[in-house]
Amino acid sequence: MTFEEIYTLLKGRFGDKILEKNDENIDPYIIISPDAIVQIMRFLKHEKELAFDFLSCISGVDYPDEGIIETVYHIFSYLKGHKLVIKVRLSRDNPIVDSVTGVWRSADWLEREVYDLLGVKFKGHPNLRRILLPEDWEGHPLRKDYQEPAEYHGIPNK
Amino acid sequence: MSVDYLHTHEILVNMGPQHPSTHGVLRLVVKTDGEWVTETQPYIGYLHRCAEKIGESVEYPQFVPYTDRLDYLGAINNNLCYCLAVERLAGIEVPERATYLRVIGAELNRIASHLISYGTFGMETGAFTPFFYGFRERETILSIFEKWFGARLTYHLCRIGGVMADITPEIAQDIRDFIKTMRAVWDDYNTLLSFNEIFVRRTADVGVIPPEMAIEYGLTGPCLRGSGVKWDLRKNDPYCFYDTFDFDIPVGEGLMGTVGDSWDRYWVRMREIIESTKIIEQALDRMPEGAIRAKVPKILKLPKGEVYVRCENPRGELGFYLVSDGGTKPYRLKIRAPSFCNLSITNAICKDCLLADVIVIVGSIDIVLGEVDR
Amino acid sequence: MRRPKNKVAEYFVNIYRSLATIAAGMGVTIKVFFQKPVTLQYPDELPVIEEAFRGLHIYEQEKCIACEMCVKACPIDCISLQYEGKGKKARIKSYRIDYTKCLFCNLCVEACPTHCIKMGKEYNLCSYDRAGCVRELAEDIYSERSTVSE
Amino acid sequence: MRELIEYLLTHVPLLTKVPSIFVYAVFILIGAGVVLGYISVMVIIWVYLERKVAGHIQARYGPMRVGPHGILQTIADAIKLFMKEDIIIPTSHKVLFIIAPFLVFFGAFAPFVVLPYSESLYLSKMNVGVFYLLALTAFEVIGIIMAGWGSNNKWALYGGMRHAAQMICYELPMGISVLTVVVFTGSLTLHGITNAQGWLPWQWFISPLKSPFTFIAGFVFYIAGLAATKRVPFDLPEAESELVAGYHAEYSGMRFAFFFLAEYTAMYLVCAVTSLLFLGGWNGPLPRAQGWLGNLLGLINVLSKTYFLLFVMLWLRWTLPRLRIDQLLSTSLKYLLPISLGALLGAAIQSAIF
Repeated sequence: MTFEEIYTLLKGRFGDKILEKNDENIDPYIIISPDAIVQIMRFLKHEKELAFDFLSCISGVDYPDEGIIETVYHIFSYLKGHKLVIKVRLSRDNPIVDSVTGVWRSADWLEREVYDLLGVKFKGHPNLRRILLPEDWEGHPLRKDYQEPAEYHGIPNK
Repeated sequence: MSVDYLHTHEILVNMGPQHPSTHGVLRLVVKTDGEWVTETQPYIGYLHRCAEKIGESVEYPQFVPYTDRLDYLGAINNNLCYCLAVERLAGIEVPERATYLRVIGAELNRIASHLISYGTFGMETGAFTPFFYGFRERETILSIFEKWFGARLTYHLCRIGGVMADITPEIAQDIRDFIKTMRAVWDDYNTLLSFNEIFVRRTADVGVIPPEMAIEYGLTGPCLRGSGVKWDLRKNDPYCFYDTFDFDIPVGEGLMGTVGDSWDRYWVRMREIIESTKIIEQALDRMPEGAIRAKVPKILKLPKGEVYVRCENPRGELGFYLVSDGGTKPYRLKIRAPSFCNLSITNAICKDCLLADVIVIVGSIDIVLGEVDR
Repeated sequence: MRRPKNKVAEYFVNIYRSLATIAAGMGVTIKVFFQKPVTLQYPDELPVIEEAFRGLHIYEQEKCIACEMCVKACPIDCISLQYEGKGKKARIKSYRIDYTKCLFCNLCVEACPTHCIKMGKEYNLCSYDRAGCVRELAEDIYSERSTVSE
Repeated sequence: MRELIEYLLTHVPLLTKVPSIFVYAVFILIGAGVVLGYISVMVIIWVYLERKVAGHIQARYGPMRVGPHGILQTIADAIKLFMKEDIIIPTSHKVLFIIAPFLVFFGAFAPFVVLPYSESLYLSKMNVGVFYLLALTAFEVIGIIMAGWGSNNKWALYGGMRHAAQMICYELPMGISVLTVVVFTGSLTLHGITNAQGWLPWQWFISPLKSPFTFIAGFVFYIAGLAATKRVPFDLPEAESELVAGYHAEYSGMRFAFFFLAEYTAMYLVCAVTSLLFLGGWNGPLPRAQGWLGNLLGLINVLSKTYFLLFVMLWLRWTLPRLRIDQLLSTSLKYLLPISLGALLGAAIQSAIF
């Protein structure tokens, strides 16, 4: 299915939960409302015509000027061979979004990574701990305003 | 007779970060009941350098050498994927010869990477000699690389808009000779390890990943194909003229046990070596004359936008998600590392097996910690 | 390679297969045993370094115009250049490369408009401390010390 | 040895004046010293050979630095090991930790008493020679369990327990395959068994012409011997890729050297015993002679066979992967044990009929 068809299908099904689309970008994307994410993702995965069975990547992007953090889901379908980019916009001060680990198991580590590096909290994640950084690390390095700590357990940073 | 009064304790064993067969600094906390493993929990991050943050602070061409350091065994594939992402966003047209050179480099590098995987997997099952045989052939590849563009591990072959150096007829001949020896030696490899009864017993039916589970956990590359899913980005989402080459996609068939066991994953890698040699031969034959680098401005500014490009790395699907704000540096660079996603399956399959199986399973997933931790 | 269904047959097939595959494997190893080893006896036999090799840098001071292109191109800021003046008349005071950082990526070479820096064949990069890895490539021919020695 | 001492006691006038017990004690010590020296030299050669064979099998040279073609490498390594600091980790069980290497070495060293090198070159002609030999090789396992437990290290504990399981399993086929030979010879002395074999290869017990059952038993004995000496494919107790170094993970310096020495001594023992029991010992196609020349030829025969078996051991080691613990046990209990029992039965029938 083309992007336009997928968008119409989603718009027809979820209505105002689908906030925006951008098809000028090289990879066109759809922005959805964070509160319906699990519903929409489940629909995307289980609907026969869509069959997005492969969650490739979850990325977080920090936009401090607009005060938002975007969580970007790149999903693909092995059966149909099509792809889709879903975005969720969260407030920067308190980014909370529902976890999609119930939909794709591969979301487990990917969400942990986003939590670790950007501080997005995934509600309903079974094991939301830091994954790449040590447990007692402070701050989330991929935020644009992150300041490197001067030292970590007595190890100087310079 | 009841044996309720016999109490046994589960032992919690720290396998790694320093352990001979965890491929670097992976730490597995293994809960065992005697030899039986009841739970395995991987802990990663010992090699974390925050490559994504580095990506935000250097210019587009300057990040290419950093991609070498992700999956250091398949560095050209990483270069290639990043360059494709930048070129796609910038709309740069790569000369045809450069694309063929990239393919040759990437496929040679894939062979080198699979040779290491062959050697280390042999080592994990206790056979030392395959390791040296694998390195012997890899050394030839490295010599070719050294002759071609001068580096042996961190290649930095692909530049934005092309490749660093052209091959001479002499190097092309070297590559052809290597392919010939590789095919001959490949049979020896299999006699020595692949079909050895002990090796088959150690790996067949161990760490079985059914295809549904493999897809669910987002496995890619040989791990996915080992489970019998015929999916290779080189054919299914082609880049660099891969769709015009004639090669097979090996998938796990359960030749020795169940579909998706460790032996199948291993065997997919071994067969990919042969498929890669086919691609290289065709690329050498079809390569046109011409420029090897497109005209790229010295200070490269990318238009505002974002792109997600994925390539078939030796370990699976490598993805670069590039967000540009119109400047000379990436606004955000996310790396989707195949080893990272493949490793996430360990605590699902490394349980109710023997201690020795944990090592075989982790070995059959074939991770590179440089990429897992980034 | 299917396993036989019959348990008794399987037993003997297992024995046969073990012995046969072990013998075949031993055939491979003994073949290599009588071949010439492929390794080099390193300090006695040196490897052949190809022309394209990207080793330690070679810097030709006379060509350098102190344009700082290499410094800008370096992804890790390992080049530090001190000079007075500009262009052909530039007086290079020091051209320092920090090899604890250098990626050997060749970007500085490609950036150089006058081809004054290139990657050489030298690969030995050992020193007794970190400071030894910072190599000074330029010779400050105008400094007082050198005038005195002349 | 005993004959030599008795001869000296009666013929050398000086010795007749001292109590004979002292003479015995002195000669036993001399004998032990000779064996120890012999073992040390052998182990040094063997370690060198192992590294050379491994090197060439793996398309490299092996040690090349110390001495021409690296022949002094093992000596340098031995000196290094003995010069190293003796580390006894504080959390270990001190007593077990300290005595374990010596026990292991004892188990490998004591059987040398009964090993003959030719018709008249031996230390003791014990009438239960083979039995004594099997009993003492099993002694090693106690030391290894002590090392595994005493190290207070989980990997070491795994190694120790694995070795215990392995030893128990492989003692059985080993003993039974020895019995297969004993059925034919009717003697438990190594002399008796060796002399029951002729001078030519088809008169040895390994030859299917002599008896197909001892032919099978020979292989079973050798495979079980591989397991008893912890060689690939049965090197589970030290399994480098799994248990880091297994039971000797915490040992260093001299104590580690003792484990090392014991391992190679045990290898020698297995090869030598196999050559005596199945390959005709000092009998060989070399011309026969009496006196010291006979002894020399016998020694050459025994050593050449032992070295051949050793080479096969090394060759196997650098070819094969390692078994898993359950496969190790089933190899012994499901394959070797029934096969060796069948061979014993067949041998009994054969010796009763013919």
